[in-house]
Amino acid sequence: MRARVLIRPKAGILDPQGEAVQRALPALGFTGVENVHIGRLVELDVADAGQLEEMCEKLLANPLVEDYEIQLPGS
Amino acid sequence: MRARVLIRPKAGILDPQGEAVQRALPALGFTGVENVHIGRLVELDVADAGQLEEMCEKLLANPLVEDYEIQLPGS
Amino acid sequence: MSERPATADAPAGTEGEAEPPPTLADALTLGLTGAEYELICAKQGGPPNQVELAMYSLLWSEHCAYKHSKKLLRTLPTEGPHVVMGPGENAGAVDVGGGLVCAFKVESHNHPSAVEPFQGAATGVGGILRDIFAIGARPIAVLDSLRFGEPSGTRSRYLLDGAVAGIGHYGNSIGVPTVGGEVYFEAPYEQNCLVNAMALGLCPRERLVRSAAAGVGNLLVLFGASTGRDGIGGASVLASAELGDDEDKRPTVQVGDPFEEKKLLECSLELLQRGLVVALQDLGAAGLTSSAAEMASKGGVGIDIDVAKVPLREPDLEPFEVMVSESQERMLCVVTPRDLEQVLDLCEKWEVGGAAIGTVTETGRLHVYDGERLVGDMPVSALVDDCPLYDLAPAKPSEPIYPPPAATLAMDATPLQALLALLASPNIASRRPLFEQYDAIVQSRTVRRPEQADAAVLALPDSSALAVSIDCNGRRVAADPYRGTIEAALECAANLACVGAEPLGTTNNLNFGNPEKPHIAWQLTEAVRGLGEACRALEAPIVGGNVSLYNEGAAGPIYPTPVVGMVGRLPDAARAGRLGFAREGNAIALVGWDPQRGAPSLAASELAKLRGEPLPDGLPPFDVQRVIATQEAVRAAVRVGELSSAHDIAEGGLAVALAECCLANGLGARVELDALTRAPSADALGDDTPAGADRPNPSLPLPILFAEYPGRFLLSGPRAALEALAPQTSVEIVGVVTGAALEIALAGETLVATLAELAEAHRALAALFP
Amino acid sequence: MKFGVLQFPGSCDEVDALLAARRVGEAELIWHGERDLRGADAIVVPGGFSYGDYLRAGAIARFAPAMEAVIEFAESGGLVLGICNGFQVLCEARLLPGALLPNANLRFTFRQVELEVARPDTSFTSACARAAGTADETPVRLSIPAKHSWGRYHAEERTLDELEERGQVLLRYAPGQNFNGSLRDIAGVCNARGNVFGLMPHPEHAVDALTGSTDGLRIFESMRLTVEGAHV
Ligand SMILES: Nc1ncnc2c1ncn2[C@@H]1O[C@H](COP(=O)(O)OP(=O)(O)O)[C@@H](O)[C@H]1O
Ligand SMILES: [Mg+2]
Repeated sequence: MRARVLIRPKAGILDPQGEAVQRALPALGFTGVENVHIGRLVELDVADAGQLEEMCEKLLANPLVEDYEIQLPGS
Repeated sequence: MRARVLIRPKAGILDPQGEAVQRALPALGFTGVENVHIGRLVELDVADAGQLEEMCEKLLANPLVEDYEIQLPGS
Repeated sequence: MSERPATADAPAGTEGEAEPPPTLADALTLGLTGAEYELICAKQGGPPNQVELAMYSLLWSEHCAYKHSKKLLRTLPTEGPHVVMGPGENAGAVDVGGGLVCAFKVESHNHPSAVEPFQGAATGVGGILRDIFAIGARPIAVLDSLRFGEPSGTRSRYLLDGAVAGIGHYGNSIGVPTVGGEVYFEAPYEQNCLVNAMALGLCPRERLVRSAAAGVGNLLVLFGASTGRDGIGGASVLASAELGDDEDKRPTVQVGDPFEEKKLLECSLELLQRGLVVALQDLGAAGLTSSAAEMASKGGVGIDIDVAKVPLREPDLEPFEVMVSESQERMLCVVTPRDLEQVLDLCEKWEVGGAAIGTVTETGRLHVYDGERLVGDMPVSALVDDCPLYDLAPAKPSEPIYPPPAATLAMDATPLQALLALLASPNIASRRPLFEQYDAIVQSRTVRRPEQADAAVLALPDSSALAVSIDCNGRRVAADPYRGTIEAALECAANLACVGAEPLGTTNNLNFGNPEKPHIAWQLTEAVRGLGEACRALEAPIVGGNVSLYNEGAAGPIYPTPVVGMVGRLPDAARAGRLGFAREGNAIALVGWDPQRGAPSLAASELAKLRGEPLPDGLPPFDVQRVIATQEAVRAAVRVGELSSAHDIAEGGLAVALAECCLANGLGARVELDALTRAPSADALGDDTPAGADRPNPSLPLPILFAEYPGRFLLSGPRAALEALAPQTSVEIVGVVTGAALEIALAGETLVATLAELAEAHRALAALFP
Repeated sequence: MKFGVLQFPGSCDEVDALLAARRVGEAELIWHGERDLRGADAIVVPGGFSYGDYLRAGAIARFAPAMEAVIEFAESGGLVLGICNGFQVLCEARLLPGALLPNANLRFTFRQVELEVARPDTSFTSACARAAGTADETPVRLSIPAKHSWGRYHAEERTLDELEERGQVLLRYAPGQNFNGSLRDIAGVCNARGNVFGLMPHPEHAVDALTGSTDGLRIFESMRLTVEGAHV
């Protein structure tokens, strides 16, 4: 089953990448954009979706500084 | 409106990150995982969602090596 | 084992389910000429099939066959007492003493970088590093040579940013320091940026390995990354045609994986160290096709390859795609059947894929199988040696090729304004924002980092050191391809002299426009003539290099850019020279200034560029032997160890060199230059603004401050140590290291610039990397 | 005394660390796949790009078999030094508090930086102390190169307060030197017990006047003093 994990910087942690994108947009003519945040997207085929949570805790995300959200097909 | 952009390596393009993660998982006791790909997640508030496509082409993604998918609330 | 395959033998199209056979039209699309196609048919005894045509089209491309440059390259000096391996192998090598050789080479990745600068530059570094360890040397340093359009353009900034990040990404991650380089910004590179990378490696002399396949019955092992569709029809084809605006033709971008290459590097070196490989070859442009054909050709043998045995990243690659894929981080080696198991075990230890994909045969032919099916059959000699070489038809252009640069400095600017504008000019401003993105110190060998000295210095185990420099001022080559190229080589040697090193060998990358055009052919011919003469005079033979042609687009050709990389040696690493003034009260000497030379010329200088002056037709002549004698004197003085600093005078001339010496350690200087006007030809001194131009009459003779020509140095140290150079070269004590400003007195006026002002101007490039 | 220097696929500065350690004692490389630390008295987890730094710097390396041994070694009080990527690995392994995030300038940056020794009285910094009786009260400074793209030290405010209260911040970037955006200018921290230390700058690249400065040697020297003191 194809699973997707969205990993984002925890609220309150400086996200310089997001800020850089936000700063760059107006110069390219894009206005009204705010609150840009950049994270990681992990997509994978898993036999046992029950393992995903542990996978995130252990490897895919760093729970100290990142939140994660697991998306499964049909969820 | 809060929009989300999923950016992933284009099919056929080498994804060294995905490969490294895939190779690491079995040693941690996670089996049956395949086809791991790692991309980026961009989340942002936009006034005009019509601009997103162009934003992706111009700044958020590198269309030469990445595909992107725009997700809007309720879509 | 090899009956001729139906597809190759029979007239095109006779095999039932096969895809329609290629035609002359396909050959033309792939960049071959009609005559070349005819010749291929003759060599093959009939029209080539798809696999064969794909392979011929790559090996017979400009990039692989050097169709328009090979004859010229043969005129270069390639032999000398230090040369251990000359052109023809993956990299050249010179003896550096202590039983060690230094392997080095420069290579271009211009077109891939124009398409995708980050990956293009990254894979350029990956490629040149593989060339170094392909001959058995451990890579110890990288240098980069970059050219972009003016940084005021957003595209140029995007390319710069991406290329620098890509070079850093690859070099930093693989643990090879990037110790030096150069970057110029000029309008003619707007459409065709240049990304050249040079690498150096070290290895015990007896462990150098060649790429000639040998031993009939031996096995071909492909190891490293798996094979995907990367760069199919990539570098080779791309590099052989002008890059148009057609975005759809963009090939799949090759993505570099420095982590994979790090493992590949360690694996290759351990294979060699254990004596497990007969021959080794990297996969670069034209992938397996080029590597296998080159190995067979050099060994005078044949090779059978089974593409079905090649580990694939994607399942559905066709045989021809496997043969031409440019997937990165792969190597090919020849091993005896007895050693195969050990070789594959070692691959496993280093976590790199490895597979036996072929055998060495006595046939002299390259056979490509897809399992049982023979899908390609070609004589190795036809693939590698029989591509026609073309004579150039050089003709000096009657009209200027390049429009004058856009003026950014008024003709009536004061000397102080000119000095500050020059220091802030993208070609002169501090490169710190670039080189701070490179790890310059990993491997603990770096004795001189960027901006500490004119050349990078790398310690050797026996307390001596290597020095390396890369250089080419394309604008001066454009003004005079012959003298401009000599200047580039002399500039490298001058940089080496400033750290106390003498040249051992040279590498070069000839970046030019379309050689089929007579004026480009003329640039190329003149440049190679100059390069050969300079390297002969310097006794620094050419041990390798690369050629990148067709760098032109609708807006015209690039400036001719024969990038020269030079490696030298100094006996005592601890005495390596530094460029900056270091001690309050030291005397400052101008060395190598030639009072007999007549008026120094601003022609083709950076100041002339800022003032928007057209390129001159030719550079003033100079005496190469005199320049070399001065370099020898400087080198000897640096080696004695009494000097505080040595810096050669290059872009921006004397005043800019003085400012750079001051800025290095934040020490000012008081300088008096009237002695330079007392020369016999002093009356000829003056502004050489073209007649008719507005002549503003600056009170200080600008040429003395800002003219550029080879052979001058600024040294600082105890007065006696400086004067001791006098018998070998001209020495003019011009000032003293003191204070917190640069003061230059000349012709009754004094230019005063505080260090803060100078530093502010010099930081100009920082704005490009917010 | 003997240092063990871990080697991962993708380590880059392991040989530099080895050579630096050999200036004060014996040293040996330990392959990531091994569990045996070969009787080392102290462990160095070196810099580089273990596993290409893919995913997050240090995230994959922390699971290497050798790291399991290092975790046990640390728990039994052994000295562990993590440099740059090694610091990241130790944080990922939770041997050290906090995390390292991408530099605020979003670029790999190589720069000689000035550090202030906040605690010259620890197992890793004792050789940095001024000679006894010196009147100078200002922090001792070290000039050491830094080079990384993931060097921004981050921990929760509460954790940072605790670290400071307990004296676990051993090194800070001197004023104006903090290019990566580390919170509270933290360049190096140790664990509560004081036997595990991580820092972003590279002391192993400051051990020879020929290639720059020798200030980094004092970190290795401090570790030697600690180990040999313990052996006495
Ligand atoms: N400008 C040049 N001067 C001297 N030798 C050159 C030059 N250009 C190419 N060569 C030599 O020709 C050989 C083939 O070069 P190249 O195709 O770039 O090799 P590779 O595929 O190993 O990168 C090499 O030995 C190279 O050193
Ligand atoms: Mg090669």
